[in-house]
Amino acid sequence: MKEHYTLPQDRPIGPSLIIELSCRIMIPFIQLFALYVIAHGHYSPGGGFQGGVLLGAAYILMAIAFDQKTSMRFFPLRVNTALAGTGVLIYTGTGIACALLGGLFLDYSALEPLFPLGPVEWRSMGIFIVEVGVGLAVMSIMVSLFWDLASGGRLDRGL
Amino acid sequence: MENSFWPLAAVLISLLGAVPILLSDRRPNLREAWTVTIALGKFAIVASLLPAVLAGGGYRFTLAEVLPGVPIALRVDAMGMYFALVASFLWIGTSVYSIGYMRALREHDQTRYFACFAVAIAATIGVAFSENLLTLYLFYEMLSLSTYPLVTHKQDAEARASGRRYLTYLLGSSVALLLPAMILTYILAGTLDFTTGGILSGRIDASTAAVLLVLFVFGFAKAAVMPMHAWLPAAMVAPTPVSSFLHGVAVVKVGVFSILRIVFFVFGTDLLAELHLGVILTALASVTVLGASLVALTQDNLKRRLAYSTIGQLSYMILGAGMLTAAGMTGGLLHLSMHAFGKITLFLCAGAIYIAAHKSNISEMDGLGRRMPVTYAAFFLASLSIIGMPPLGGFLSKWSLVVGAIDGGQLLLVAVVLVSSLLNAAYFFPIVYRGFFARAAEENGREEIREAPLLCLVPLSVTALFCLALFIWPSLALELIQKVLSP
Amino acid sequence: MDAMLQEIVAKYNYWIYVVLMMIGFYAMIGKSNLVKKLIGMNIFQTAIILMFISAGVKKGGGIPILDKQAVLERGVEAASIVNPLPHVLMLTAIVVSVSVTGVALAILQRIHGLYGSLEEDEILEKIDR
Amino acid sequence: MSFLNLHMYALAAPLVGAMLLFAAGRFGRRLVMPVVLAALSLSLAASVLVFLEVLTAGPFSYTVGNWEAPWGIELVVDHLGALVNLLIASVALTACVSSLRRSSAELPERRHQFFTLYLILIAGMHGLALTGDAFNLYVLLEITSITTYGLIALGKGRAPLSSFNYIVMGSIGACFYLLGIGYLYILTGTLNMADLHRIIPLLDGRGAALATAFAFLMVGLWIKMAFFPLHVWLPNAYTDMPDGAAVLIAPLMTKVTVFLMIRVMFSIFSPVYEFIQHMAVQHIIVGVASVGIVCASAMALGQKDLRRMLTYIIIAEVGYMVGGLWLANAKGMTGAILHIVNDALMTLCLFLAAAAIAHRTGALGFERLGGLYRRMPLTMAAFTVGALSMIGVPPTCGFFSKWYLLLGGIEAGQWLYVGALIFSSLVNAVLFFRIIEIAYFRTPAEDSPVHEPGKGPRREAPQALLQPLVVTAAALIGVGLATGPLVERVIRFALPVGY
Repeated sequence: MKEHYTLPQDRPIGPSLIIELSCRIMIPFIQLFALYVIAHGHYSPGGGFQGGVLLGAAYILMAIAFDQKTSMRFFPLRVNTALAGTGVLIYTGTGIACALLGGLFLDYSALEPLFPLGPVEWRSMGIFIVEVGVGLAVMSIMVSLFWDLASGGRLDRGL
Repeated sequence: MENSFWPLAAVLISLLGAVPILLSDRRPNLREAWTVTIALGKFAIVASLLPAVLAGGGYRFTLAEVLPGVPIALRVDAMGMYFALVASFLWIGTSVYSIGYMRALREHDQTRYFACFAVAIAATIGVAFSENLLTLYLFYEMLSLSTYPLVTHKQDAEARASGRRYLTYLLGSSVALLLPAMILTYILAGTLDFTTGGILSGRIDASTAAVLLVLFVFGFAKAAVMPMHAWLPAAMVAPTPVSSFLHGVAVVKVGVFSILRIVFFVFGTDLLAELHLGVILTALASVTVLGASLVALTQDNLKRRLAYSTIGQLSYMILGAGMLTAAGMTGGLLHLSMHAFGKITLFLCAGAIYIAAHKSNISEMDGLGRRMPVTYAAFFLASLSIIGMPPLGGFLSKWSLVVGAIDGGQLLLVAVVLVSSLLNAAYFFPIVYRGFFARAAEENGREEIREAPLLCLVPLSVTALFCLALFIWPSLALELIQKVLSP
Repeated sequence: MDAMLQEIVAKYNYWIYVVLMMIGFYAMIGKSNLVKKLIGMNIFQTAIILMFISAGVKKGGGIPILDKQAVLERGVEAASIVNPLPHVLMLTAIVVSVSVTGVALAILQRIHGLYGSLEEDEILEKIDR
Repeated sequence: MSFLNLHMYALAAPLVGAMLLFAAGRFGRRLVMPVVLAALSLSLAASVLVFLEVLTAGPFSYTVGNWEAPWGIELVVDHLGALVNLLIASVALTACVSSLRRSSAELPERRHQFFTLYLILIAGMHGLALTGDAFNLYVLLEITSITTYGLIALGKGRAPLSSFNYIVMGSIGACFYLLGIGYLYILTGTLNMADLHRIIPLLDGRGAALATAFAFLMVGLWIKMAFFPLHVWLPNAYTDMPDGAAVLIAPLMTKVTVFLMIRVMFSIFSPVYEFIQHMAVQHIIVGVASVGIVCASAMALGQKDLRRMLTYIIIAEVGYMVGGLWLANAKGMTGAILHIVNDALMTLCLFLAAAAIAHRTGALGFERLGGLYRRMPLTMAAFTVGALSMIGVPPTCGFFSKWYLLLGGIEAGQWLYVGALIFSSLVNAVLFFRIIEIAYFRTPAEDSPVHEPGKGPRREAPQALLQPLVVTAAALIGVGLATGPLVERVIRFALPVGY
């Protein structure tokens, strides 16, 4: 009943040309689509969460298709951490900025004094800013979750 | 009633006084100067409040309004004044004696000792000046806790066991019995203020009142009514000044004082008389009086014998209150001070004997009286007072008790008082007799025994003389008691 | 009996969630393998998410995206769109459950590193020793 | 700065601080202390102002983003919320001073990560105190729980396993809560508490569904607050976590969850629903609470480790509060709410003392505690004050909440509960005096770091551990003396309408 099998340490499968090539082609499109999802989040389905997960998926795909080191070369850990923090900071920062400018927390129409867009437009714009923050945070967290779990916390070779 | 800061000052002076005592840890002379200064200051403050009380007024001070209708508040009235005067006066003597005692025996941790002592006396005065039951409870607990380090001062296995028993009885009874009793009172009366004539009259039926009264009497385990008495003999492992002051005067008297407060100011004597509840008090007290005296006869350790004697004497006061006659209650209250002066003298003598001869068992004290005549003379005087012989203070209170019992037609109680006085004589006289007349089995080494240091000898002589003086001039005590009973 | 059957058939989706929930609950309580517990937890959460989603469904309801022009002309036809609120809520709930799963997996890794096993009884045995 | 958004600053300050620490990452190790202190001080200042505002102007509600309730997210700042908010802010600031010092000894490498979690946890709790939306409450509850899982897992030894067990139990609790919310949403079509409160009495003929929803909500929260017999996860989790986390989590988490129960009981449902329409339930719950108090106290007697013993006391105290609330009279509820404040402070005091002791002795087994009165007199003095408060000795605050609870118990005629309270006070006395006795009489263990003959007898904990402890001990007495105003001016308004 309780048999454990461990993953072979040296995997017999080498790099596969087909997989690597198709990933090379797919990843930019995934990222582009993710940006689209984020940017359209405030007036169509989509938004920071979905777009962030897609962005993260691009890097996760990279880590699976090549290896974790490669994905970490494109997206260093330090940047990852910083982006995650920055994402949430953008979110709360927007809220606080609204509050400091005399509105309610996250009442984007209060951002009017910053740039004359009109309160309605600012509401739409504010959601966009927040979505960007959310997207950044979600992407970084998803990627770092994958890295961490796939490498057993050592962040070296991955699956 | 005049609002004034002074009642609080009377409590705080020694509570805050503990701080400079702690700070002058490394300079014993300074520390003891503080102790004596605080003692004198405290007595001065308490005495300065006396004229207003005698004039029929008093002072009060509200610290904080903590529960609806129940503030933490202090009030100086006749009864509190009476007790506070006795306690703060005797503290001066005990302070001086403590210094002599601790130095003579080169005790460890003297700073802790003096600091805890200061806190304990603050709590005692707090109990005396409490305006309501909650404040009283607060200081009552503070007293239990601050005396724990004093009881366990020796820090050996015996002290530890005694300390455990001490806290189990005092803290356990106050949490398990006193607190529910207090809450019940609050629910019934809506207030906890001590009011002349009581706060419960008309709000309580006989059976509830009986339960409540029993809860209170046993809840105040400091009064050592049997069977809540076992902590007192155990507490005798403490250094003698602690036993003398705390377990002859402060702690135990706080218990009795609290019960008397309850009887006079929560139930009201009229209510008790109406519901015929005095008999509960007198029954419990009589059993304790006789039982404790009998046990005292069997004790060989001097301090333990004194402890059992204390248990018995405390119940006299409850007995007096339970008679519900003017003379009886006067006797009970009077006994509070008479016994205080007598018992503290006895304990101080026991300490002096221990310093001088390192003896604590009566059987080993043969012939010591000839080496330490002053100590033994004081002992003799004080024991006469406790027994109730004229011309000593104890006679007045016992006389009053007997008169009270006769007034109430309770001849059985007359018998109790008289029989127990005989028993008192039976356990005190052998000590004196052996001291003066018995020949020790081995005389060698006895020559070196001298009287205890002067710092010890003076206080005990003074208190012994006060036993005498109180017989001749009891007017102040009587006047205050008069004010308590008929304001 | 017939009425009960009807009741079951009419609300078949809820019954499925109940079954899913029980499966998840059993795995969380009854299994000794920690990963299985975690999987049970996910099944449990999924069941609840499904329940919420189906609470928002309407017969013939479309996706809740409104055309600005149409709304200005005819107002919102509430009957023609499903309730979007449960979806939004469940989006949040999914994020929560992903986070919990992430933390739990990370902790499982540490447990595996410490004890070399993910069977609860084996781990407890090792701790006692 | 307008007063309008004050409470949001209380919430946002720790959150921004957390993200700063996280983003600054490894180059910001020196940033940790200033950021944490600044964020929490700001949060405390805002909380104090909000509290005063509520006292003078009364409760107010607030919509995030100016979207009107019930569509938008509503925050409600009433007397109870403001009080709990203030409690969280002050406990957090006090605890963080100790945590900062202690964590640099325990987790020198992962300090900024530790404090990221720490600050998010605090922000989440602020959110819980303020939210007026049942679903937001779920999300915030999970935020606090997830960060707690993480903080517990940072501990030594068995901590990851304890944390995992907590995750499983905590998730069951959260799922139950979510399920209850789902029922309510299906029944009413809203998630705003005020709206729910308005609609629920109108739901005729849906009694069974409503009762199921209520039961799920309650059981979910009981699991989270470790209400007996759903408490099994707590002792391990709270014993194994790092000291730096324990001083924050132990005082606050269970208490905040009790507060949430009050929210569910009185802000979503109403006293009429719980106490009049379902009277039998009330008796059962008070009975269970009493049994819980007795059992937890008895189990505490069997422990040989200070922290572990304290965790069982926490479980008993949860029984106090749940029982007090379900007594269904004003006195009992007052006592329970007062006890939220008092118990948080008492637990804080005791855990701070435990952290200070652990800093010197290395462990908290009873055999390690010998001779502490001589070595660490101030620490032990503060510990004694905390212990007295737990036992319920006036004028420490523990006495006064116990007083109200007993009063309520007697008024409601729940004698079992009254007996349980008294029993637990006595057991607490035994528990703490056993420790005090050991610390007073025994000589220090030979191998403990305290035992260094050359270094002189006194070895207090470092100032950073000592000062919060002394402040908390003083606060125990201060809050005790301020009970009157606290009840009259705050808690009286926090009771549901009609009490």
